[in-house]
Amino acid sequence: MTVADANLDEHTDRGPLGRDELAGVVARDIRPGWYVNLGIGQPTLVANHLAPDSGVTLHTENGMLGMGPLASGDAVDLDLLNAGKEPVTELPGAAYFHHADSFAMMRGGHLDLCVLGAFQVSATGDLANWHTGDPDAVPAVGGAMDLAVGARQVFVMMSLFTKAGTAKLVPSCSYPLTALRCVDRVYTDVATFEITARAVVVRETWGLSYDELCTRVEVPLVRGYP
Amino acid sequence: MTVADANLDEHTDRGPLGRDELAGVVARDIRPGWYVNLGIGQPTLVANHLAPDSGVTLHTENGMLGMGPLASGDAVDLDLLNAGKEPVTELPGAAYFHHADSFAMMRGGHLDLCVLGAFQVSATGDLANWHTGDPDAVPAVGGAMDLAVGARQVFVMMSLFTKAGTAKLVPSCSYPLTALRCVDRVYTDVATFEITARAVVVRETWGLSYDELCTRVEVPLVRGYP
Amino acid sequence: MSVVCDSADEAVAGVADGSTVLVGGFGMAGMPVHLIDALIRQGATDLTVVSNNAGNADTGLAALLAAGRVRKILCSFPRQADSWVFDGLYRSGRIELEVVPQGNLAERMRAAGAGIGAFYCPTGVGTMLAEGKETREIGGRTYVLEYPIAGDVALIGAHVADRRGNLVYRKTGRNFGPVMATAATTTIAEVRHVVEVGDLDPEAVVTPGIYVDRVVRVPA
Amino acid sequence: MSVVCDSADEAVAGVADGSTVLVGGFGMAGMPVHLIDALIRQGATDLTVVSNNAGNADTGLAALLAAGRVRKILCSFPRQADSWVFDGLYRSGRIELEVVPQGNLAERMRAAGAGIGAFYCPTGVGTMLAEGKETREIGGRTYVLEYPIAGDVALIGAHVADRRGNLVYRKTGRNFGPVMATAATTTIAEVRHVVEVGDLDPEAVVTPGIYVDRVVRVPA
Repeated sequence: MTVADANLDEHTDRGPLGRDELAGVVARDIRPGWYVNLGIGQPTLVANHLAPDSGVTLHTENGMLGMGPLASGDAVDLDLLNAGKEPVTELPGAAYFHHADSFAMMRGGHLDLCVLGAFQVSATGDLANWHTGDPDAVPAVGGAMDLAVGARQVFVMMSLFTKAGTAKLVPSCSYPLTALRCVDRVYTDVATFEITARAVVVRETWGLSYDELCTRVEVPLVRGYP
Repeated sequence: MTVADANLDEHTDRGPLGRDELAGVVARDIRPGWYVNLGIGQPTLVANHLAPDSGVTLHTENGMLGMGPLASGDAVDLDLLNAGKEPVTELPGAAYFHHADSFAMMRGGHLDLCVLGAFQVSATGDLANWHTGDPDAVPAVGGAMDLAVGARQVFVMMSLFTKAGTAKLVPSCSYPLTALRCVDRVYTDVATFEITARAVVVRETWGLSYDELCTRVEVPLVRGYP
Repeated sequence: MSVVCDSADEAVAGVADGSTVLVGGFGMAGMPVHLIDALIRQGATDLTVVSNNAGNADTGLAALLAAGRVRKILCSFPRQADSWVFDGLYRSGRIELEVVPQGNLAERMRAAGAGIGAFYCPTGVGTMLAEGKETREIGGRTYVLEYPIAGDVALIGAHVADRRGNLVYRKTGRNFGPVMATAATTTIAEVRHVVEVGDLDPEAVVTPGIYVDRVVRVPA
Repeated sequence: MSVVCDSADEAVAGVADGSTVLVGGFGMAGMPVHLIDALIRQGATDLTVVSNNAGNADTGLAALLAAGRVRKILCSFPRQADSWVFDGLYRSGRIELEVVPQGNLAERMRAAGAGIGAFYCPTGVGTMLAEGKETREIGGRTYVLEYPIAGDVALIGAHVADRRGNLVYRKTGRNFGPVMATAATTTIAEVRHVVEVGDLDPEAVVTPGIYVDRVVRVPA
């Protein structure tokens, strides 16, 4: 059963979104003409849901606008990699630039959107996605801090709950931060959230109702747009 | 008569250098392989004295390395100008870049030499070459401060005396400064000077002797290299 | 998603009074003369202009100044043999001038485009252009703290654009264009040729289309 | 004035113990593998390496680390599936690590090359990577003060060089090369093709020869 009030869609007649379905939900919110960086891992799946005529241009921080799909077979060119170091392709209208120019583009607020994975997102949009806080872990940040700070909008994609069942949308991050107050929206397998200056707004749920969601998340939520 | 002691050439058997002769004296001290910026005005004459096979590459701050001689006739291209906005030519091996990159090149200490005109140079190498201090003058600095601060070596070309007969090599500049302690050598119509951390050394004179020079300049001088 | 406009007038539509306008060009190379003329017709006033010079003779930037549209100009070299329009306004106190060393002009716009909050620069230390500015010793050298210069609008000239706004320049016409394109909210380029998406070599694109909002073809 | 060397060994001759070495490449794209191998043979030790990663598998940078030549590494992402050489050295305390956000790594080297003394950067504010660093509010936003990273030597990979050292890269092989070339006292490039002076399009040169001291051709 899908209950849609003015501003909230509750899809309780089905289970949580699969990873690919979630990528499709994110893609639905990317507008024609946007310049977008898709982070390593789950966010790269979003590209599969952007139509060739979507007018969306993909940025990869290692120096390219106009990145195409992953390369295979004869199309593999080891001079043409994405940020995850996988061989990719080049679309018409592409441009190459060096690392300082690429990060100037990000830091300067020219990308309309970046989509990132996360360990935790706080109620005020703080992001933790680079370090588990494990003192034995080798720290490695890559371009995560630059992307989170620089893009005009930051969308996070993640499963809402850890394997232990704890929500990753938290009052305050316990993991080391990537950036403060940077996340605009959180797309998860069971709900999407908009983080505004005043509240965390639930836009859509899958596999559970808004009321169930509220019981499982410690962050105060708002039902649809106020 | 030319009197040459160990380190000082006194050419008293002739008059002061003409402008073109002076340019030749400067050119003589530019080494093969150097990247050089020649300032607007008198310094541009130096280019005429650099042999095509000199291995010297000219920089123009409006975004080019490998600048050739002034253009004339059919070679005039209004997209190809020097810093004085005159049409110039392009030599094999040239490269174009934008203004921020061009001044990064200068400021970052990559040019071996710039040659600039001057109103005054102080005994410690302070340079005044952009403003007469006249309160009615419209101030205009261009790239002079950037060049003076950025090049590895700064050579100044000027007549040593004003029309009123006052030396422009001074204990301390009275005109507004372009940069502090930046000048390495001063090439004038009557003498060349090396400004070292400890002294102003006279290297060569034309049309007067070292002793005469000392009487006409307020700066303490040293005879040749100590 | 074409950024190509039909006319220079369409390209400059909506420039607001009080805007900061970055104007490219060094000499006539890269000078967006058609866009400046269109801006005069468009009528925006009380402008702050950032450009290397302050106009020559009676056309282009000088005509914009003569029309009384410019409240303040930031430039490195206002005084030229034919800068009589600026000179007259300046001497009669009808225009405000901030002289900026040419490299600082470029680097301050680059900082705006690159999200840098401020930077320590060695240029101008100990001179009247650094008076009142904060300084700092770093590694035994003195630097001046310089802040970004951002534009509401950039008007630049380039050689070729594709329909998505990727730009290629020609020779020293490149000058301030690529930097200004990054530093303005809205970047408008006049170009001599417009080509299809895919016609430019991706290795040779100097200004990626992400920085370019509107393009208009003008007579070569 | 050719900068072309006959061999990678000749190209890396004279790198001193204790040097800071900037190593280009992102993945294998732009990675100067032949120069790194030559540096291992050359023998310089007690090095500080600046590179995006900390080596993969047992070759290239990982082999330099395994040979015990690197005292400290600055990079954005040391941990990779096959970074076992680095991991082992790090966990046993035999290498020092400074993790730098990727954009700061690039911008700090750019600052070194551009003569900027330091800059205020928004990246990393409020994170453990900014702990102990000076911060400043500018226009209502918080920035961290970041200092230049200069190299004694840069080892980079490019696609084509002319004999004067003008460089052209290929696709994402460009990455850190152009920035590192500006930031090092001595820049050494391995390239797949060497052409005569005048054979490169001056509009498409990415790294002008002024930044390049030595070039060696390596098998494509």
